[in-house]
Amino acid sequence: MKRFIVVRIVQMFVTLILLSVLIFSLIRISGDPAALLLDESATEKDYQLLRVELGLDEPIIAQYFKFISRAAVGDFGLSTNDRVPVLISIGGALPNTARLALTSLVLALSMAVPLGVISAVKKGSVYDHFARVIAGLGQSVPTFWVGLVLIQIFAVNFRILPSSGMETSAHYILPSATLALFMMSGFARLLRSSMLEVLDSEFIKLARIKGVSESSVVWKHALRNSLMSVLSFGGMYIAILMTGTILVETVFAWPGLGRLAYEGIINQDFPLIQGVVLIGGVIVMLSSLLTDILYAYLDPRIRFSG
Amino acid sequence: MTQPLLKVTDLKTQFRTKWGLVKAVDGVSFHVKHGETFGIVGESGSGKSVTSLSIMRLIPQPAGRIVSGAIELDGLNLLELSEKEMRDYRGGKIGMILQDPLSSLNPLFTIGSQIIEGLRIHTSLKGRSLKERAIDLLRRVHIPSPAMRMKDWPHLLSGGMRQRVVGAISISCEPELLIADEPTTALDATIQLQYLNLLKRIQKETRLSIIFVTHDLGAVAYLCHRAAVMYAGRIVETATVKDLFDKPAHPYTIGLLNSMQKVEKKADHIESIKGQPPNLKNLPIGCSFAPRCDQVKDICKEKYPEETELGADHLVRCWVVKKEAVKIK
Amino acid sequence: MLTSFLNAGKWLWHLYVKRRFPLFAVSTIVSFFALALFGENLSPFPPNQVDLGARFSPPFWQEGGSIAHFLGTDGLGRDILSRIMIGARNSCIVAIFSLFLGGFLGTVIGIVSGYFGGIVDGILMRMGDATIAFPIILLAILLSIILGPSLLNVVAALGLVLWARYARVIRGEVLSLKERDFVALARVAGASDLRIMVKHILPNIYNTLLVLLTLQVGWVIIVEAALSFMGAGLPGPDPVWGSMVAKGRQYVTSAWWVPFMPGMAIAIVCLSFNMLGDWLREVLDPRMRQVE
Amino acid sequence: MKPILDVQKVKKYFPVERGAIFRKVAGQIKAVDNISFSIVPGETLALVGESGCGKSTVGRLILNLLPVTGGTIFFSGIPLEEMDRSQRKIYRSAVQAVFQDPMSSLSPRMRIREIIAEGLVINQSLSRNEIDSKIQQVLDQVGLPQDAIKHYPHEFSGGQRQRIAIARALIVDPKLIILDEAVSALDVSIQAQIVNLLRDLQREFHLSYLFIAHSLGTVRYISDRIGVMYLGSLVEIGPAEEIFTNLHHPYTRALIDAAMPSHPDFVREDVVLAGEVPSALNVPEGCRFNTRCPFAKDVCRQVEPEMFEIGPGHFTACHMLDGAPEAGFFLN
Repeated sequence: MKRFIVVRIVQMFVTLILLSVLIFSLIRISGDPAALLLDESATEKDYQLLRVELGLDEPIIAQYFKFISRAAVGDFGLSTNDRVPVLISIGGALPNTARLALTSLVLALSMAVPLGVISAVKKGSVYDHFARVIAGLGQSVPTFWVGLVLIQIFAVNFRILPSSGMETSAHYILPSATLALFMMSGFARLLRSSMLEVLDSEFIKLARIKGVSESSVVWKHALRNSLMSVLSFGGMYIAILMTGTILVETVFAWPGLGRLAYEGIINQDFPLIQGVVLIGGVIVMLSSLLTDILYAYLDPRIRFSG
Repeated sequence: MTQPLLKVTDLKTQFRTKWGLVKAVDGVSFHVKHGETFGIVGESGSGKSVTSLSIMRLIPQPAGRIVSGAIELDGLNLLELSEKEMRDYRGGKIGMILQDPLSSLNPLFTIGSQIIEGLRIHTSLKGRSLKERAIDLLRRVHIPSPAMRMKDWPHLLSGGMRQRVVGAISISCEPELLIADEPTTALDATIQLQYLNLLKRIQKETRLSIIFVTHDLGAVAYLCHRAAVMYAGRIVETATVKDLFDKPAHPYTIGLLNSMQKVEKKADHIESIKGQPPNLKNLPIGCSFAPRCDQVKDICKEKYPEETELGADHLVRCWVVKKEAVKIK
Repeated sequence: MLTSFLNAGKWLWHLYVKRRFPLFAVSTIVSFFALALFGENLSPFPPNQVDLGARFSPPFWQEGGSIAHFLGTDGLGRDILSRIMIGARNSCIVAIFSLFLGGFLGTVIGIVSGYFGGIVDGILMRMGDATIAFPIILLAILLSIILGPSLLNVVAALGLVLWARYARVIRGEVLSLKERDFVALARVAGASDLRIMVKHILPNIYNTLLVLLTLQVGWVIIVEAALSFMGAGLPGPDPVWGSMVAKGRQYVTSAWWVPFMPGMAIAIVCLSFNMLGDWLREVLDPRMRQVE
Repeated sequence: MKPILDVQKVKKYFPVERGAIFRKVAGQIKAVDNISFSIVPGETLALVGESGCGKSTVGRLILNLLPVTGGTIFFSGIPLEEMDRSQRKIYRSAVQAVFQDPMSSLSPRMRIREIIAEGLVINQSLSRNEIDSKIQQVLDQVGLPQDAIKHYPHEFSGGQRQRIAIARALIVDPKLIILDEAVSALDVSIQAQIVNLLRDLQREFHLSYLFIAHSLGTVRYISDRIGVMYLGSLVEIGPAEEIFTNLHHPYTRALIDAAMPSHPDFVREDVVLAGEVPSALNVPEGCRFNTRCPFAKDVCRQVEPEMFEIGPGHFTACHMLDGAPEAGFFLN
C-alpha cells in the first residue's frame, strides 16, 4: 500500500509539472504574454516595463522556474479586470464550490446506490428499464440545460425556489439537484454493471450456499465489492464533478470557482483564468489522490501488499 | 431397508438461452444413503453441476428453472419449501464446496468473518464461542495456526488453503449432506490427494453423506461408494463403484473406462469414444448417445431407453444392455 | 435470391424483436447525419435571417405561434428550427474530428503501450491517468482564452482527453489479449511485432472500439455544447447548439423556448447515441464494464 | 543417435522488483534453475510436475518466447542465440507448439484457413494453390472436414479446435512439437482421441515431442522418457517405465502415489505427501524438496544434490542412495 500511495503522489507531481509546462508554453507559443496582460491603449514603454517586470528578458528556463515558484506560493498576480489579487478571489470562491460539490455528491450517491443496486438485482425487469432510462437521461442531457429547465419550472413558473445566488439553504436545492442528477447517472450505470459482475461471482454463490439471506447477499456482500470498483474510478469522477460544478455555477450564478472562470472568459482576464486552472487542477488531483488512498485502504488486496 | 437421506426423482432443470431452451437436466433420479459418498461423473455439459445446484435450489434465475421433479431430504421435498425455509437448509443441513478456490471467498472479508457468518445464521452460538468454533473448524481442516488465520484475508492464502477454508465453511453447521462440485479440479495432484483424504476423514468422523461431482473417474474410484454416470442431462448408469468399474453396462460408461489413461500400467493402445460431445441445444430424438455408440440399433434412434435393473443398486438406460458383465481390458 | 432476401428479413426481425434493436435511436442518428450533410437544403429558413417583426414568436402550439416558425424564433426573429438543423453540422464536425483524433491516438497508444509494456507503458499510462483526472473544461477554457475560441481548439481539447480514455480501455484489452496463446503461437511462427499487433490484436478490439466510439459521440456533443455555453467553444455567426442555449439563457423567464429547444436537440441526439452504444455493448460484449 | 534438441544448464530467473520510484531487484523467482536434457528424433520426452514447477517455462524458453537467463539450448547442434537469419527461419518451422486451451490458441477473429496457413505465409513464399493443397493435406491428417477452413474457431468443439491447433503446427513440417498440456483441458473421451492422433502423427512423420503435462496416466501412455520437475529443477529423468517401476526420488514416488487410481481395487488408503510447494522466490537451501521429504537428513538441508546416473539413461538428484522408495512410501 505504501508503494501504491508513493506512486500516486509522484504521479500527481508529474501531472502538475506537465500542466505547468503546458500552460507556460501555451502562453509563450501564443505570442507576447505582455499582450495578454495589457490593453490596447498601452504604449511601447509600458510593454518594455512589463517585460522586465515579468522577466521576459531572461532565458526561457529561468522564466519557467520563476513562473513555477510564483505559482507554488499562489502568486498569480492581479486580475486584469478588477485589479484584485487572483489568490484572494479564488480563496473566496473555493469554499462555495466545495459546499456545492459535496452537497451534490452526497445527494448523487444516495440516489445512485439504490438505483444501481436494485436495477442490477432485478435485471431485465420494468424497474431496471426505468432506472436505466433515468440514468441514460442524466448522461445525455446537458447539465447547464437541465439547470435552465429547473429554473424555468421552479423559479419562474411556481416561484418556490430561488434561481441564483447562495444566500439561504433553499438556494442549494436547484444547483445541487442539477449537479446530482448528472453525477448520479454515471454512478448508477457503473454500479449496475459492477453489481451484475459481482452477483455472478463464485463468492456470492458461496454466500447463498451458507444460507445468507438475499438482502444480506446484495447489500453486504455484493454492494461492498461493487462500491470498490466504483471507487477505483474515483479520479475520473472527481474531474467530472469539477466540470459539472463549473457549468452549474455559471447557470445559477453561484459564487464559486466556475463562476470565476466564466467571468474570466467573458472579460478575457488571463491571470484569473491561469489561477483558476492551476488551483482547480491541484484541487482535483488532490481529491482524486485522497479517493485513491481511501480505495487502497479499503481494499485488503492493496492494503496488504508490497 | 432404511430410507435414503436424499431422494431425487425425475428432476428437470431447464435454461432459456439466446439459442432457445436448453434441457440441462432432463429427468434425473437417484438417491444418496446415510453416510455414503455418491459420485456424479460426467463430461462438461452433462448436467452434473446443474444437478447439484438444483439440490441447493440455486439455479441462476430467471434464465434457469426447475421444471419438475422432487428432491426429498429425509422425506421432505425441498422443492416445496418457501425460499426462507430453504435458506435454513442451505449451509445448515446441506453444505456445499465449489470448484474454484481462488474466487469462492469474498476478497473483502476476513477468513474468520466468512466462517462465522454461516455459524451465526444456523447456530445459537454467540461471541467468544462463535470464534472458538471457527478456530476449531480451521483446525479440523488442517490449517496451521488457525487462530492467526482467522484475521487473514483470502488473497494471502494459497489455493489449497482457500479450498480448505471453503471446506470448513461447508461443514461448519454439521450438515447431513455435503455437495462437493469438482472441489479438486483446480488443485495440484498432491494437494488434491490431501483434500480428498480430508473429505474421507471428515466423513468418517461425522457420518455425513457426500455428493461428489467430478469428471474424473479416478477420483470416483478413490472416494465414492456408489456413482451415477451422466450424459447430456441424463443419468445413463448408476451402480456401486465396484460394479461400475467391473461390470459397466452402458456403452458410454464402457467407453469412458476404456479411454482412461491408466497410471498403473502402460497401455499399448487406448480406445476412444468416436465423435463429439452432444450439443444440448439440439439433441437427437432417441438415445442421446446413439450418434457416438458403436452398438447402435434402430430403436436407439427412435426412443429414449427405459431404465433396466441389472442387479442390486445397478440401473442402466440402454436398449442394447448386456446382462453379462463386460470385462474391461 | 429470394432466400437471401428472406434471410435478411429474418435477421432484421431477429434484431428488432429478440435483441431489442434501438429503432428510435438509429433513426434519430440517421436524421442527425442527414441534417449535418444537407442542413441548408432542408431548413425552412436561412439560419441567420433576421426578422425583427417576428421576434420571440413562440412555438406553434402556443398562443401567438405560427406553423411557419415551428419551434418559434429568438430575439432577432431567427427561426429556431432552422438554426437547430444547421447547428447539427457543427456538432457533427466536432464529434467526427475529435473522435477521430482521440480514437486514433488512443488506439495506437493503447496497443503499443499494452503490447510492449515496460517503461514506455508506464510513462504513457501515467500521462493518460493525469489527463483523465483533469477537468477537461478547464483545459478548454485555457486554450480558448490563450489561443482564442476556435474549432481547432475545441477539437484539440476534446481529443486530448479522449485519447486517454481510449488508451486506458484498449490497453486493458491488449494486456489480456497478448497473454492469449494465439499471440505466443504467432510469435513461434515468426510473426513480427507489427504483424501481431495488426493481424492478431487489432481485430479483437474492434468491438470495444465500436462501442467506445458510439458511447463517446454523446459525450463529445455534450462537452462541446458545454464549452460553447461557457463561451469557450466554436465562434462565429453560424448556429452552435451550446451557444444557442447560452445566448438564450437571458430569456428563460420571458421566452423559454429560445434556450429550451436547442438543449432538447442536444439531449435527443446524445440519448440516441448512448442508447445505440448501450445496445451495441450488450450485443457485442456484455462484459465491457470499464467502458463508461 | 544425435539429439535434435539439447538443453544445457538452462536457467530462467524472473526478477522481483520493489520500490516505488527507483526499482531495485529484491529477489529472483527461480522459475527454471539449471536444467539439462535432450530429445532425439522420433522420441517423446515428458516433463511432469505440479503447477509452478517451471515445466511450461521450459517449453516457452525452447520456443524462444522468453530469453534464457543462463545456459544454452542447442537445436541440431546449433546454439539458439548464435543462429543466423536463415537458421532462425528454419528453426521457426522445425519447432512448433500446441497449447492447453484450444480457445485461447486460436484467434477468434481469424478464419481457420488463415490460422492454419500463418506459419507458411510468414516463412515460405508459396503460391495460393500450393498453400491450399497443403491445408487440404493437413486437414485430412488431423481428421477435420475440408470445409472447416471457411469457419471461425467458435464454431468448433474443444476437441476439433485442438485438431486445428495441431494442423497449424503440422503444416510447416516440424521436427519437434512442444505439447504444453495439450490434452488437459479436454473431456476424457476426447482426450483419448487427441492422444491417439498425436501418436499416429508421430509415427507417420517421425516427430519428436516435448510433452508437458501433469496427468501421469497420459504421460505413461505416450512418453518414451520422463523428466520429473520440482520447484524449477529436474529431480529425476529416465526411461518412462523405469520412472514408474524403478523410480528413485521420493518426490517422483509422491507424485505417482498422488495420481488417481484407475480402479477401486488400486486405492491405497491415505497415501499423502504433506505440505505445499514452497515459493519459487525462496527456494530452500540444499535439496529443494527437503521441506516436504520425510527422509530429509542434515545433508539434505545443506548440500544441493547433483544429478547422477543410477541406471542406463536414468538420472536422479537425491542424497538418499540406498534404494528406491516402495509404493505407499508416504503412508501415514
